[in-house]
Amino acid sequence: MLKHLLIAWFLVTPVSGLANSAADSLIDSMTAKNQATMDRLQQDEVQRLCSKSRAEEGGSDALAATREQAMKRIEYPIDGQYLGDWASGAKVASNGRGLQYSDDPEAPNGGNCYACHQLDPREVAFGTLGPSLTGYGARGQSEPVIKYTWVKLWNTHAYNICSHMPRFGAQGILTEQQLKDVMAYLLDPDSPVNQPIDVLNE
Amino acid sequence: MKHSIHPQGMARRGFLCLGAIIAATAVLPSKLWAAVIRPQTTFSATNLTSTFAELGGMPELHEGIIFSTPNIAENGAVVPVEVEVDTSRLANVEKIYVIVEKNPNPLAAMFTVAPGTKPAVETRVKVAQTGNLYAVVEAQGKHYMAVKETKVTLGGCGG
Amino acid sequence: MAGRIRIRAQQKGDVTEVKALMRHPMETGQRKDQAGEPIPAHFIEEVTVTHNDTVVMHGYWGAAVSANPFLGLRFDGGVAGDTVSVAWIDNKGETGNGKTTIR
Amino acid sequence: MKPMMSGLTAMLAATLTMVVGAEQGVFDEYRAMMGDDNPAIFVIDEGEEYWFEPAGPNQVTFEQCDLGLGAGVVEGAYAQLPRYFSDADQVMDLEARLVFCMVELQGRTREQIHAKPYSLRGDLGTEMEALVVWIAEQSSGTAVAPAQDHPKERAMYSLGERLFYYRAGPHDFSCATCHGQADKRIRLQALANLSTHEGAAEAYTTWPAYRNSEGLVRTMGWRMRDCFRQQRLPELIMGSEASVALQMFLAVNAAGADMAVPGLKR
Repeated sequence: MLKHLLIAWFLVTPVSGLANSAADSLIDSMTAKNQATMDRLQQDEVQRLCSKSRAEEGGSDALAATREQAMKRIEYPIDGQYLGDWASGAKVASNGRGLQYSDDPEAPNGGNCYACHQLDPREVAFGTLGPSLTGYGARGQSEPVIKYTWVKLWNTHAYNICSHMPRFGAQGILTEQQLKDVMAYLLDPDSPVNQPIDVLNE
Repeated sequence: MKHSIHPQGMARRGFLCLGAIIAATAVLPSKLWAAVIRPQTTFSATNLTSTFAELGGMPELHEGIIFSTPNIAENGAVVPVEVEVDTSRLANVEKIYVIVEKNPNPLAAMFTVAPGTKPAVETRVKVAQTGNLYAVVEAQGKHYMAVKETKVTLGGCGG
Repeated sequence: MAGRIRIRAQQKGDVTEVKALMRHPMETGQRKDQAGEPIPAHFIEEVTVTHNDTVVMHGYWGAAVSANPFLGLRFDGGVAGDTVSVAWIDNKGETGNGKTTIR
Repeated sequence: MKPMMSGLTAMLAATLTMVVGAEQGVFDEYRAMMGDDNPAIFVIDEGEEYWFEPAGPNQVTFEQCDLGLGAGVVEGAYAQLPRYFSDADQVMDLEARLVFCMVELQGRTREQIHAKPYSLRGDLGTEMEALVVWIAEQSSGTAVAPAQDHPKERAMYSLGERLFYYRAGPHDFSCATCHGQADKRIRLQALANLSTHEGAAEAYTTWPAYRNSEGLVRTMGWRMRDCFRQQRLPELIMGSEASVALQMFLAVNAAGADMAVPGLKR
C-alpha cells in the first residue's frame, strides 16, 4: 500500500523543480471564457518546436520534417480560383477581431494583416513586424507567385518554419473565401495595395 | 490620522488637500452663471453645416487664431486641443467654440471668456474619426475660425 | 470620490495660469457596457472658474469633452495667495467643486 | 528552395526600413500636448482611502498587511515585488498579496474578490486598481529590485521566461511574437522588447497606468490578462502563478530602472 502512495506522491510533485512547466502553469492560472477554451493551451508540433527555448533545443531535422509536413498538408481551392474580391480582402486585412473571448463567435474572423504589414500606402496605421506588402501585385500572377502567396497565407511554416505569422488556413482562422479575397487584395492590379499614392490622391 | 471615506474627507496628499473642499452638499444654483444661456440647439446639431448655421453661418478664417491639435492622435478618446487668440490681430474675444466636424454632434465645448481673462483655452476632446477640428471665436458679434486636421487611427493591436 | 477637482494655479509674471483636472466619466450615452446594455449619458454640462469671487471663465460642455476633463486657462489680476475655485454641474444635477490658492 | 527574392521585393523591403525610421515617435507631439496632467491622481487618492478603510467581515484595514517590508510599510514595497512570502510559502505579486491580506486579515472570500477585480466598460475604477496604483506610486523613483535569493523566486523567473516564449492558441502567438524584437510596432503601437533590460525597463516601470482609451487606471496584472485575451487564450486569473512568473521575468529584466508610476498609456 505504501508503495502506491509513494508513486502517487512522486508523480504529483513537479519533478522539474519548484515551479510548474509552462503548460501546467497556464492551466492552473487560467479559466475558460466564452470561445477561449482550455484546450487552446495545449501545444501542437509546430508550437512546441517554435517556442524559442524549445526551438533552440529542437534539432534542424525535426524542424525540416515539420516544415515538409506543413507543405504536404496545404489545401488548395478545389475550383482552382485563387483570387476573390479585393474590397472584401481589405476588410479582412483591417479586422483585428476573431476568436478572442471578447469576440462574437458568429461574426467572421479578421486577418488583422495591418497589425504587422504595410499594405495600402495611404493607410498610416500599419505594423512593422512583417515586411511591407505595398505594391505586392507587381510580382504578377504567374503560377509560382500564386502558389507561393497561397501557401504563405495557408501555412507560412511550409516555407519559413517558426515564422511569427499565424497559420490562417491550416488553423481555420480564415475561410477559403476570405483567403481568396486577401489574395485579390494583394495581387489584383486594381487593389489600392497596388496603387501608388500619387495616382489616387484626389 | 484616521480617514473617512466620505468624499469630503481630507485626502492626505497632493494639491487636493491644499484648499478646503467646499461641501458638495452646499446648495448650488442649478445654473452657475446666468449671464450666458446654454446654446442647446447648437449642441444638438448633428453636422457641421447646421452647427455653423446656429452661429450665423460659416465663420471667416482668421490668422489671429492660433489653434493647435496633434497631427495624429494616439487615441480618439482623448485629443488635446489648444486655442489662443493673438489679441493684437483680433481683439474683444468673448466666446471660444471647439468643434469636431465628424463627431455625432460637432460642437464639443464652448467657453465664455470674461474681461481680463486671456482669450485662450486648453482642453481634451473626443474625436470620432480623422477629420477637421475647428476653433471658432466670437468677437464684436462676429464669428471667426481656424481649422486643423487630426488623424485618428485604429490603434492598439486592433483587437 | 466623485466631484473632486485637482487645481494648480501658478503666478507667472502678472498672469495666473490655471490647470484643472476633474473626476467625471463623461459618458456620451452611445456606449454599451459589458453586458450590452446602453450606458446612460452622464456628462458635465456647465463649468465655472472663479478668482476670489469673480468668474473668469465659464463653459458649456457637450459629451464630447474627454473623460476626467482637463481645462487650462490664464487670467490677469491674480496675486499669490488669492483663491481660485472651479465648480461644475452635470446633466444629472450632480456637482463638483475644488478650490486652491495661487502660488 | 527559398522562393526567388525578386528585385521588387528587395526594393520594397528597403522602403520599409526608411519608413520605419521616419515613423519613430509618431505620437511624440500628441504626448507633449498631453503634458503631465494624469487623471490617475484621483484613483491614487481613492487607493489611499481604501488602505485605511475597515473592510470585510472583520472590519479591518490594510495597516497590518505586510507587502514584504513589514506590516503596513508601503513606501518602496512595490519596487521589490514579486517576492517570496514565508507566511504563504509562495512567490506573490502585489495583487496576489493584497488578495492574501483581504482573505487572511479582513476575512473576505476569494470568490468575492475575484468576481470583479478590474473595471468593466462604464465603471470608474475598482478597489484593487486604486490600491495597486497608490501602492505602486509609493515606489515611484525607486529602483526596481525584485528578490532573487529564494530558490522559488529563481524558479519563478525561469518559469516566466518559458511562458514568455510559449506559443499556443489558434494564432500560435507567444509574448515574444510581439515583444521579442526591438523597434517593432503593431499598427502604430510601439512594442517594447521585453527580453532586454531597456525594453523591460521602459514597460515595467510605467505600469500601473492611466489608459486614455478607457479612462481607467489599469494594473500590470490586468495588462497580462488583456494580452492573453488578444492571444486568443483563456482568461488569466489575477495573481495566479503565470501572472506572477511573467511579472518576475519583466521585473528582473528591468532591475535597476526607476519606477515612474502612474504611467499614461493609449
